[in-house]
Amino acid sequence: MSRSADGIYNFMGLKNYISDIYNGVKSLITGMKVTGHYITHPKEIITQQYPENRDTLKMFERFRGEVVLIHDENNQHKCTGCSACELACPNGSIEIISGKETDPETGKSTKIIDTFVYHLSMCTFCNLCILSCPTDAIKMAQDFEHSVFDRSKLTKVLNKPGSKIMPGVK
Amino acid sequence: MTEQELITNIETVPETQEYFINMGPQHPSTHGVLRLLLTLDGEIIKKIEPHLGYIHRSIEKMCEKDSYQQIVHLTDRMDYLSCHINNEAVCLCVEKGLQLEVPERVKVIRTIISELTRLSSHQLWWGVMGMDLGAITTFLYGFRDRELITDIFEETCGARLTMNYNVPGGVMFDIHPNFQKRTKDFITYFRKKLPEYDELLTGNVIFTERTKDIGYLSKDDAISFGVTGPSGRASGFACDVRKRFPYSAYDRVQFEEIVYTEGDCFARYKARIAEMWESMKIIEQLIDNIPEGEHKAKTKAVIKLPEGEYYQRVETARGELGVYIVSDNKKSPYRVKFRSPGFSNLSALDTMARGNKIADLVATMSTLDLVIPDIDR
Amino acid sequence: MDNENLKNIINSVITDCEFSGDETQFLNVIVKPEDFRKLAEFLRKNSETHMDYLFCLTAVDWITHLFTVYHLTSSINNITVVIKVKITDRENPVVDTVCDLWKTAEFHEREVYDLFGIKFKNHPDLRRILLEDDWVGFPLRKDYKDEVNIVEL
Amino acid sequence: MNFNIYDFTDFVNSINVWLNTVFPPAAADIAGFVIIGICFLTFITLLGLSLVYIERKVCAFFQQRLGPMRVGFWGTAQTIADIIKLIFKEPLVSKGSDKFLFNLAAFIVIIAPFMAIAAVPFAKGLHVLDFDIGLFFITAVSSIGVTGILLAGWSSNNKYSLIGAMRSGAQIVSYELSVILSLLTIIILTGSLQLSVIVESQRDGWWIFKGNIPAVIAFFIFIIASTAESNRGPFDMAEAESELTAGFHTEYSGIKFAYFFLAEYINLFIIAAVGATVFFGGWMPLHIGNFEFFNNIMDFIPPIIWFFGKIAAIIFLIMWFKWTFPRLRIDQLLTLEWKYLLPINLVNLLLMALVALSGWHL
Repeated sequence: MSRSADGIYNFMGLKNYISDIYNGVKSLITGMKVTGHYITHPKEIITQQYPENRDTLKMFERFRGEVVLIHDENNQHKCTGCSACELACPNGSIEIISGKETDPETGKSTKIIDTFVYHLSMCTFCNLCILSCPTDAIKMAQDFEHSVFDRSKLTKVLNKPGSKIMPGVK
Repeated sequence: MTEQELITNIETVPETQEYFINMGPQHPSTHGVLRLLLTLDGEIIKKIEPHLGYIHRSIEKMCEKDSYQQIVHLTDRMDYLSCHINNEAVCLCVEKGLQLEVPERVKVIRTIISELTRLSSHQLWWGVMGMDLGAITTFLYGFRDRELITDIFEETCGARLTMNYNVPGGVMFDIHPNFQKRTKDFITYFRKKLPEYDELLTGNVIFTERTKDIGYLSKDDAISFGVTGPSGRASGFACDVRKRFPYSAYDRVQFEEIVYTEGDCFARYKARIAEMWESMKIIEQLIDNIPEGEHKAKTKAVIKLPEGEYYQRVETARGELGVYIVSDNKKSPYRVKFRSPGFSNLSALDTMARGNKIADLVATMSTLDLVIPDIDR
Repeated sequence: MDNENLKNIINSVITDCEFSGDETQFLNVIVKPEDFRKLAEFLRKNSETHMDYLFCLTAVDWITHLFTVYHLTSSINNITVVIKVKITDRENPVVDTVCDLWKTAEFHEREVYDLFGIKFKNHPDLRRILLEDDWVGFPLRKDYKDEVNIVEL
Repeated sequence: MNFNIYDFTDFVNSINVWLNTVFPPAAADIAGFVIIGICFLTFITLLGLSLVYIERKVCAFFQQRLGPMRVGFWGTAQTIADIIKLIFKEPLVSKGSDKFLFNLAAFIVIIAPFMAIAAVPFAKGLHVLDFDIGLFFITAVSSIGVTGILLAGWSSNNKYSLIGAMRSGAQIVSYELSVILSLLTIIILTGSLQLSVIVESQRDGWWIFKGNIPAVIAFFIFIIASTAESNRGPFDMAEAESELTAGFHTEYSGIKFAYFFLAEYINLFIIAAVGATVFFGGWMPLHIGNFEFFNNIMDFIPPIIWFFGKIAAIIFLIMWFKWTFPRLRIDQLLTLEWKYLLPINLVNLLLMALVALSGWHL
């Protein structure tokens, strides 16, 4: 019931009042139907229980977790130490310390990597280093569990001890 | 007492005192580290003064040191909800400078992923909007559907949020073999779920009461403040860059520019919901017609833009993003400016929310869909 | 309206200006700080141009001089113009504000002031916006040095 | 045929008699108080813990989640772990706050529902207070809690808390009306405020079925108004975490926060208990008129199960509201009360009087 300006009660308002209530309640019930559907259908639950499902959890092959230097079974890698990845990295998370190695047969000295330092803490996983590598020596691995208690553990040396460059990679 | 006496009595009630309240930097509904200094009279907002810069990372300054390839991944971190679109903007701008024609395949892939990004952004916004208004369940439903899109991204682009899928000249990898199937599955799934969004919020009487005639922004103000995106279009400002200056593959798809004239929170809400339908339409038109070809045009390892100024505008989920590159023919740009949509949208907040209540400010802010890294850059 | 018409209109308002924009996408006009306000007001209020949408406001530091760059367009006609205000005084650069013409300029001018130190005359609330109030220097200027915070790679 | 095995009157009396034989009369009374106090403390703690767990699980299932799963089987020990955490947390008192009132508020908030629960009849003969104004007592005592909320908001020296407290005050003052009027609708039929009489009057059927349409309307108004009175969503204006961070208990931490948290759930229980008693016959099993065979089968189920089952149903309904709807704004909340619930309620009360006079009810 609304009162018009001249003080006469307007009973047409009552109709609106009741239809307001009706529509309001109807819309509320529509909403409750949706949530009601889900509570009665526990099969649609989407929760993944993460540490428990570790065995079955498989990341997509393109997922970027960390940079690794590919080593084959003979402990050989393809990195020539050209430091293209170091230049491509926007954050300076790759540092290549290169050394020289003299070929015993020809006597020519070639540039090889001494240590391939990778600061995981600075990496933004932009994939530019992988794209820039001319010999496809590095790739992105799918490991994502990087949390450690000591920050210094996030600075990694990617070339394994005693590893050598694959023969024939220039 | 006569009516006149009553009025004078009301007028002699002692004046209330205004007080200040700091909303943020840590506040559940500012969606990040935005600080609003509110001047309140009771619960009525008298003035809003935004204080920004809590996560200013000087991306523009960093760009002056980086190569063009490296700039792209920085833009992921601006508006992280439409990261692909930001990447695309930079790449398009660089390609414009290089006068490089990208393969047709790239254009279509970029458009599809842009629209998926927009969908995922709007899904998140819908969830958060509900949560801001107190319906926490919507938040989970929004994320449930968004998860499927992030899975598509993860499979094709390699990351879920900051994917850095674009490189100047094309995209980083070709699409994954599963991409088309997954996308189509998602569209069929989401076409069933989107009406649920309407049932839960759009029609709900509490929701409509909370949003109708709240946070009004007139068309003139929208243009003057540069409020773009769904927020601007809800005020009647036809500002869709995809229609006005088509880029990538938007010139070959049919879709409607959503324009409402009400300019209130509910119109902004409806505009975004309608935009989700349009996005799905765009994806459906393109997903089966991805042309064969290269996924990347040949570019030099070191990109040098010719001297000059380049401006590229794209439509992100929040509005118009402009990338302004000034080049002096070196390997890094001389000056980069990102005209971020959130920055301009935020400046209209004071006009929109003044005179409303605190609860309305929350509704207004969530319909503006602010992403704070986008504002602070 | 094409760029030629626009050029004529601008020329009718101010005479002392340079045009460029053959190779880039928009018509560029370089004006002096004194003339800028007049041109901006004209472009905003004239019914023929009706440039009501300022979609980008920024600045560029060219070491010898500073530019403030205004990207203007109209929501009715599809015309765009880029106004560059050339400021030669690096120590005390001043430009007239346009935040009464385009409200978005209020925030953008504060940003430019914050990062370039360009002062906007008659701006209602010219404070730093992104950086903290006691920051020293203007980071986006080319001569800005900060050994502590900027790590050169 | 009457099943008296579920009648607790004799049991309670025998304890009383035993106490009086062991102790002198005054000491027997005190011993009785202590026993009842310990019983209720245990009951309230268990109730709070289980309700928090239930709420978490229910909301999780509404949201397609699993909810707590880690601690214990299906996360059953989660709330216990939370309580242990809250006990060990530092009880911070912010600078500039009124320390006495700040600490007092938490206790007032927890005492109010504690008092109200005394009058709730759990089964035949199993209640502490059964006096002739039982219902009035519950409604009066449970609104003491708002004093605690107001004090908490005032003494915190935090503007968010103050706004929350003021909202809460306005809210409870208005919604108290609707709660009482909707209960009055049924009181017309029972003619008594004594809870045991109200329960007994439903021996041949619950009021929600017997009382015609006005009883159904009254029930829904009661549910809405009492949800609002207990500051639960969608009427949680006083907390409104997206507007006022946490409203009146923003500054509370540790065990004092746990009091607020616990009080909310006990209030929820009391609402459901009052609703169940007045509209659904309390512990009274489902009886249909003179249908003896059916009534006898129903009598086999113990009244405690009936009572808690009804409460669980009402609590589920309230949770369903909370996890579906957005929050109202404070002025809309008051509009809802004064423009919708109150007029409807008054008309409904008239209707009910008409029904009672004409004998249209069963």
